[in-house]
Amino acid sequence: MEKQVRYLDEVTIRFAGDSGDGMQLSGSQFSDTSASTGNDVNTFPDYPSEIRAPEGTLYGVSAYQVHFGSKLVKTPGDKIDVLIAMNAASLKVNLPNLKKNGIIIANTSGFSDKYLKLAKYESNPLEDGSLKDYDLHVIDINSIVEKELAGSGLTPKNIDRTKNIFALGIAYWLFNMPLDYTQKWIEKKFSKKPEVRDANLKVLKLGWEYAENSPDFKYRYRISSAKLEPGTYRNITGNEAVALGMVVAARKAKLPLFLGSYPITPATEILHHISGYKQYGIKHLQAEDEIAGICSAIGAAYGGALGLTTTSGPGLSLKVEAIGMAVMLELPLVIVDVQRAGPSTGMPTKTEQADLFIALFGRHGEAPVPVIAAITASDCFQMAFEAARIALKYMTPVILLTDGYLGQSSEPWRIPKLSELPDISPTFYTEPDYQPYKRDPETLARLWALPGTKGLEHRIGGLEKEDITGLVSHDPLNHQKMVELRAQKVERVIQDVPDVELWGDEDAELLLIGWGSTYGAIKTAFDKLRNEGVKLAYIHLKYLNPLPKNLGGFIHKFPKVLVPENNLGQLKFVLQGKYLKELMGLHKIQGQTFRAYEIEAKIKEVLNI
Amino acid sequence: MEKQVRYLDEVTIRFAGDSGDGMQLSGSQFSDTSASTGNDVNTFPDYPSEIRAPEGTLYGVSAYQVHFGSKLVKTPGDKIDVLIAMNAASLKVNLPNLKKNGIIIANTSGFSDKYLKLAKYESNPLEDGSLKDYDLHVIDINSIVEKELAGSGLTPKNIDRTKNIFALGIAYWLFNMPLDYTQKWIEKKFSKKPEVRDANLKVLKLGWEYAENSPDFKYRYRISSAKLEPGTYRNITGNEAVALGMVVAARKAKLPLFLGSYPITPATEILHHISGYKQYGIKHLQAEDEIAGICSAIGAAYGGALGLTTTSGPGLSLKVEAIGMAVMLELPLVIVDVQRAGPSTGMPTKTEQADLFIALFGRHGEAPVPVIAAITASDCFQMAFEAARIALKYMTPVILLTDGYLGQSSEPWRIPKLSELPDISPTFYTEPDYQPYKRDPETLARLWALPGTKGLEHRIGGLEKEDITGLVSHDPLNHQKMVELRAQKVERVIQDVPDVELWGDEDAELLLIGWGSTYGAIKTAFDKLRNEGVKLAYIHLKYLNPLPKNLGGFIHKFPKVLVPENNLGQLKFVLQGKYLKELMGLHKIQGQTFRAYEIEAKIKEVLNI
Amino acid sequence: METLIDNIISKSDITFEKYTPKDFKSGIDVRWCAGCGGYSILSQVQRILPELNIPREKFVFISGIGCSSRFPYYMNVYGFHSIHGRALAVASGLKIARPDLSVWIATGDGDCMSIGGNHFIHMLRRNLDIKVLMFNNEVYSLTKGQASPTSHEGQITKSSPLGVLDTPFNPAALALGSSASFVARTFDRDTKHMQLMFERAAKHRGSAFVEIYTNCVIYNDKAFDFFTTVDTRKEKTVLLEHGKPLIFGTNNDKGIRLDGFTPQVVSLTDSTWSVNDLLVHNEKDSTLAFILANMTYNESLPRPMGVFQDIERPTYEEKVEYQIQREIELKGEGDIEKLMRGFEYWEIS
Amino acid sequence: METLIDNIISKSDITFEKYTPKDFKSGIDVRWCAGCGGYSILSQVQRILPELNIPREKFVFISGIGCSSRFPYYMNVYGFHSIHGRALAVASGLKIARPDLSVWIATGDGDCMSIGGNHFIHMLRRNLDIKVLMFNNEVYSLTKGQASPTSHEGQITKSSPLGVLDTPFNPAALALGSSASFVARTFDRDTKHMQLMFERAAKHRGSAFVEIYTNCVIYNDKAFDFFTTVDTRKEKTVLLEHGKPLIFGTNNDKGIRLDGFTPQVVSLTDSTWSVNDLLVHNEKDSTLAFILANMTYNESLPRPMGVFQDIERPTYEEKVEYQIQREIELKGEGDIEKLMRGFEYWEIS
Ligand SMILES: Cc1ncc(C[n+]2csc(CCOP(=O)(O)OP(=O)(O)O)c2C)c(N)n1
Ligand SMILES: Cc1ncc(C[n+]2csc(CCOP(=O)(O)OP(=O)(O)O)c2C)c(N)n1
Ligand code: SF4
Ligand code: SF4
Ligand SMILES: [Mg+2]
Ligand SMILES: [Mg+2]
Repeated sequence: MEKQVRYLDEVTIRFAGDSGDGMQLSGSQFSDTSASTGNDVNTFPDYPSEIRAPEGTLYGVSAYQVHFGSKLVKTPGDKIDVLIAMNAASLKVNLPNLKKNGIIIANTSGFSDKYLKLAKYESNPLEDGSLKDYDLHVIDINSIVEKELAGSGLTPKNIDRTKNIFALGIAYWLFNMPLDYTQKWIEKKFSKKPEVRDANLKVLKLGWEYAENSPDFKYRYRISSAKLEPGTYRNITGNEAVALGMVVAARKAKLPLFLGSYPITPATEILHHISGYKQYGIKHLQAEDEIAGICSAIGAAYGGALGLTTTSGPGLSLKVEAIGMAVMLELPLVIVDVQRAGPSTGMPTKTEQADLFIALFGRHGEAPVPVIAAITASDCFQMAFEAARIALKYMTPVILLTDGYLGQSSEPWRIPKLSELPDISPTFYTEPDYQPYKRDPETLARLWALPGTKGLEHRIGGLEKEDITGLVSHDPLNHQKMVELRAQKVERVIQDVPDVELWGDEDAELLLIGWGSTYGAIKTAFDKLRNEGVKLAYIHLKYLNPLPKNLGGFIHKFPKVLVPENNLGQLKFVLQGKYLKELMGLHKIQGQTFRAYEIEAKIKEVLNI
Repeated sequence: MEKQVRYLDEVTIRFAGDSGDGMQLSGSQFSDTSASTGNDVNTFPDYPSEIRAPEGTLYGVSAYQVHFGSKLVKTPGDKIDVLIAMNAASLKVNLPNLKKNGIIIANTSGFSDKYLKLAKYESNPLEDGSLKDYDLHVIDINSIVEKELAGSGLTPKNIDRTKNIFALGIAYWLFNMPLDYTQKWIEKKFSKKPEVRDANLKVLKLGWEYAENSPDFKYRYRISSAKLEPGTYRNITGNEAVALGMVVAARKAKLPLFLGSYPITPATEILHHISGYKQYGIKHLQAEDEIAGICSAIGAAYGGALGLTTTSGPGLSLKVEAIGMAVMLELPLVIVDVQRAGPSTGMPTKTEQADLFIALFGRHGEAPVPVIAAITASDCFQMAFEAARIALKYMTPVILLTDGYLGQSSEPWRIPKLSELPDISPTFYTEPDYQPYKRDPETLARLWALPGTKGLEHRIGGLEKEDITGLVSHDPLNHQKMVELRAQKVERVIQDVPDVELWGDEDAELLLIGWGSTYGAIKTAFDKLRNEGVKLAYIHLKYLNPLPKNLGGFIHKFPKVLVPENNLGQLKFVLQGKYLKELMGLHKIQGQTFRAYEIEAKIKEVLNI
Repeated sequence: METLIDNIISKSDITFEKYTPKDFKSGIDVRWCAGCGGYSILSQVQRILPELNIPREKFVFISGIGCSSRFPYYMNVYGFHSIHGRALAVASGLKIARPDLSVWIATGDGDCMSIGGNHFIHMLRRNLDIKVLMFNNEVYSLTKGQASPTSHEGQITKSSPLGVLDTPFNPAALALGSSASFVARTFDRDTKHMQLMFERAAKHRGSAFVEIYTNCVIYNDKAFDFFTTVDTRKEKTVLLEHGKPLIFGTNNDKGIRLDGFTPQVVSLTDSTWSVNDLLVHNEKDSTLAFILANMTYNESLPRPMGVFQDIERPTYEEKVEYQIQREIELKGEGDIEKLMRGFEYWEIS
Repeated sequence: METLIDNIISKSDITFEKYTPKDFKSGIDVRWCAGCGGYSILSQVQRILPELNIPREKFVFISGIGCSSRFPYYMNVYGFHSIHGRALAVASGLKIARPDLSVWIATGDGDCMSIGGNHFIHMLRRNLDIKVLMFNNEVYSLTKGQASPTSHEGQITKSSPLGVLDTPFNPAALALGSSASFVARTFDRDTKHMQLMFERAAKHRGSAFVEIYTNCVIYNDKAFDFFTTVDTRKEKTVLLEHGKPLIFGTNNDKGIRLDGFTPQVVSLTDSTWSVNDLLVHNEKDSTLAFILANMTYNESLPRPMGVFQDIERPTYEEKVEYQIQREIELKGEGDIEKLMRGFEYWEIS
């Protein structure tokens, strides 16, 4: 049967089902395959905070969204083009976000009376005509795989578990994608369970063939490759990118890497990755709590390792005292905060940007530290590297802010060559005239000598230090001097902060300023409106302390400035305090990053268009 | 022998000696006596952070300064009129601050070769004429008391320990003060050691008589009573005032008081006081750490007690996570931070105001809390009471900032009658229609029901709450609503924030804005300059979040605004962020509060006079 | 010194209702995975509480963070889901302020002994009358499978893909080293034994620590099967019963004998040893409790289940009340206006 | 994977100098009170270190906050005066990163067991090769005299003006409950015994916990006089020596005998008991160590001094190194560029 091929620029597909339905797997396989065929891809997993929420319930729906295209895609997609719904609850939860005329692929056995009831449907939407505005494909996946795998030796439970692979096969067919990436993955993953491996390989193809042969599927879609910079690519999540960024930073610093960490959602994957890197000589301690996590990293840094501690909000709150100690000790340390929705335990699996205040101001006494933020999943690599570079160059703890969205979303990443990256190795002092608080005149970094160095025995600690000698001092003027020196040192980091780039129109009425993970949504809205002829200017910040030198000029240049943030206006307040101009805010605090259309709507409101 | 009497308005006397010399005792006795004769008094103890620093050393000097007068005195005094120097080191350290022609009373045995060497004197200043510009009285106190107490049964060590009482006797003579306050104190203190009691009583009189009979003392001084508001007075330190303020707040709230605390300088005295109040039914837990300190207070608050936790900077850093929990739980809680010089361990016995940022911004997520500050030792009583009142009325944790200077300085306090103070008792919900997150429409405080109330069993916790029901909710819009509600609730506290009073001249060029403990120095400088005809305006803040309604108007009204703080400009930054006007700062970070002359000098510089 | 809460604390109108387990169900959907050991623990707690003759409104369940710490949501009593590791600290303040309440903790091996370790050892030494139910699944479950302080050496978890390196805590030994007055152990599969342990804990006056081996079907499935299934249980566990010899085995044919301080398994059928040679359990003996606790990770010995130790010491909150009473007897009930006046005061008119 | 610190870690040019105690004095004025027990501890440490055949630059002393925690300033080695309670956490990271260093802790009863309690129990179970010298003066001194977790019930301090209510920790028992491999006790007055204990701790491979009863002349003076003065010592302490019976008394006329698990004092002169009946110390026996630790607050028994337990277990940092080596053997030394490429990558040109 001849199928018609349609060409598209970009598509958003969402795999949705029960927590146990393997949607995360289908989604990430689809995203990897799509990226490996040259699309730009942006993804986001979305799952309940319960480990296995009760089957079929509305709050137990787990989903994975993939946005891919031939142009650069910067968000996981606002609205869904294709929804794979493995059960009634997943349809109900996701339908409001499906585009009109969007494709639904529904698994009938997930729409039995039991599931309809759990999803609080009065009648079966697959049958009652309520989906007539969509391109609905109803498939009894369970029967198909059961029939195919009868006699395969698999338990019924294991057979049931292949449903997601079937759905994946259909999706590959729909978008004309090769199976081999997933085939390779199945072979590796189940190498020790040949019957499971074979069943999955079979079902994958079966899904593909089902679509190919079913008259119900009339169209196939083709998305041409995106114009990505030449290079070697892979898909990467923000959390893995942080892990790799630190590994590479340690290599380029010629230092061993040490991670001291305590598990916490959504930062734990960084620990997961790094704990597997023993082959690379990397050490870690899963500490008894966050305080021990950071203190052990400080101890390791004292010994000459690149010290790293990773956490999310509640853990950052616990590390506050030790960060202050690192400020006084002037030892290099990288603190990664994968922000989540707070306050307190809040919504642990949801994203937010509300830790900017604590990162900037959350220590007793005068204890400034450089704060930087990553803007996309792959940017997490660069910013982790950057955090390490600043920490080592200025002998200071550095806070890197990412968030639950960045940590878990993924996109293709051009893998840099090690040789492309700068040498960031520090100099250890070894001369006998060592003075622990003598400073490099340019960076104000203090001199660093390691235990084990003969003749340089010295003592440091959390009490105020005498200038140069580092002896304990309670001298009033010395204290003032040291407080100011520490502040100046952090201000000096400005030497390493690139000027911000202004995107868009110098003569626009409105300047947008974003920071961190909102980049995708703001940029998408910005590009769209400018394509439509709206004049706009846009700056996206990665350096939050110190702020870029040329930022103030831009803020004063534009009549209106809008600062969209996933918080109640923290950056806005800081910019006002510094640049003394009234700014506008857009504050979404819903555990989700912005949708591009939300930004667009606000811009239109502000500009009255 | 006839002595001449001179009349003075105010005097600053400083008792200085070794850590073991009992200077804190002499000073506080002198201050109590002086206050009880009707002077206004302001004092400050100043001692090394070592428990007993080595004898005779410069860093081992311990001192207690008393500023008293017939007018209101608001600081412990900029410059010293009378210096009691028990040894060479104490003379050396304090001489730079002695007024020209000031009185020195020096104990010769503290100027032996050994002590001179320890104090790094080349020659004996008592003999080499270098003190000719001062009114020097050299007394061999050791010989005198040894002679007098020979045969008293006291050990030589104990005899030596009466030196400070001898010096106190001289001081009483000098200022025409009665001995009976100290006599009573000695009798009580040493009631179980009659020989020590008698020796001290004897030596006290001996000092007095020595001065009376010595031709060396030609003048006596008389300071008339200050014009204090009628009432019952006592001397009080800021730390004791906080303790009493909380006891009284609990009484007026009709709640039991519970303190969960961990010792830390300079806040520990609050714990010391409260731990002795068992007779008043007050409970406390000296917890294993600061985290348990605050968590136990939250637990007690959950049970219906007035929960209190007290600490200083490093401890506040540790409490950050639990404060966020209290924000989410919306339980009343008072957190007292007696600020000290930071960052990290810093200078534990020295004062600073650099915890404003962490108090305002130091929690992950959006977790606003009301923040208030006391301005004098006795004001600590009122502000502790106020913290409790706000906490109970708005169901919120409240941070009260005092500092090492306020905590340890003392001044006369007009003791309020219990009946003068408002009833601040909360209402516990008991009706069966209880909903934990239903709110009072006026304050937005949630309804409070206590465990033990039949039929109102419910659950609260750190996860985001559903509006009204308090059930766990991950709903995006609910989260936004709750974040905003919590913020609005704290903003509503503005209903309870009195408008600031503008002191001075409406048409001044310069407005001074202070907060917390700098009141004494700023007010003294302000009064002095206005007396000299300089036009000035002045606002002193006690409410830091929310800020008083009418503050913005004043800030914009005056051409220049100067914000003196014992930090690098934290309040200044906050005011700029909120009121969008460039302010000037004066930043003293020396472990000491301002001297009035430092403020004066800065004002003159700003006004070019 | 009447306070607003006095009539809540000691109300005269308490009528001890006859409760059923259903009365202790909150009606909120239990959101644990199907097969989670938590369900069984929840049921047994709900079965035991009605028996305790305590008004329902006097119960408070406090927890930290973890799968196990969701427990309070499922109980129709006062519940407080605090932050990670701090349940015992919160509970300590509550119990001191409100000795009238029956305070229980639901916690996990990570919550209680990793981040919460300090509060754990300090509460035990203070002996506050608080019941600690520690769901030990030897893993961090809520965060999706990392090593916990009870994970065994070599255990593969997401945070130890190459195997755990730490020596695990022996929870009973740690509790004993912290001077705990009551230490017991049970497991999710044995409903009757759980009930017994919870009842014993409830009746003990003082801190009661109950370790419950709890299966996590997702991140550490079957970790305890080698001694908790119906098949393995008889051979691989031994029940501790006060005053009784330690006998175990499918046919009650084995026992534990002490060789010096070293427990050893002896056969009761080969006529070398008889029941009279066996170790007799004594809940009052701390040393014995420590020996039994140390059998824990010794694979050649059966795993002891039951009450290791149950001794009496005054509770902390009793001592607080006593100190207050003694002060009041000595000095009279405090007059706050006098306290405000302090050592010396004066009038200005 | 050469790093910049490799040649610092393992330098070939190490010449073991002959040190004297003076080489370990930093020259900074010691700022403890005259008569503080700290002085004697400091001297003994300075006496022992030269004997250990470790280059001076390899020593690191880490402390928290407290009078005791000022210790590192007085030592001419690498020193790190961290924050209150966190010395062991800092040390753990340092030791894992730098196993070549000899890492020592100076801490107090409050620093180590109150705020630092969690790090204490976790470091002991992990068995990092770190030496912990805990100055136990049963009070918080630096903050001017509050109760500590080793203060005894009823003790009057500034924060317990009416008497401490908490049951004190028994530090040795807590350490044993945390699976410590080396636990010892000594006191400030006995310089020789201190030296011996410090030497034993230094030579033990793994975590070594040494509790040192330390007099605080200001806030808890003479707290230990009842068993540490020359007059009381013989009657009121008993030395633990491996393989030797527990004999004590002015004339070595008393001993400790076990009645079941209960230690009792017996006279060796009234011919009921002889040396052969006495308990013989065995540092390898955890149960015995626990029994001896539990003699601590029993006033009818002498206070045991010496090594309670000294057993061998692999250290944590060794296991880390081993895991790295094993991985490298198995998979080859990691290629970072390969790691970056991950499971699947592709070229775009
Ligand atoms: C301060 C803080 N750190 C870390 C976390 C993340 N966290 C939540 S539960 C948990 C571990 C739970 O393990 P356990 O107590 O054994 O409970 P289980 O889920 O196994 O029942 C962790 C690390 C947190 N919520 N807060
Ligand atoms: C986070 C923090 N909490 C509290 C303190 C205050 N503090 C300093 S030392 C100390 C107790 C010291 O007791 P201990 O460890 O026994 O030492 P000692 O002075 O008795 O030798 C306390 C509570 C602090 N510095 N930091
Ligand atoms: S993940 Fe494990 S512990 Fe958590 S609910 Fe599921 S089975 Fe229970
Ligand atoms: S206060 Fe006590 S512990 Fe501190 S230095 Fe003085 S004697 Fe030593
Ligand atoms: Mg667990
Ligand atoms: Mg101590």
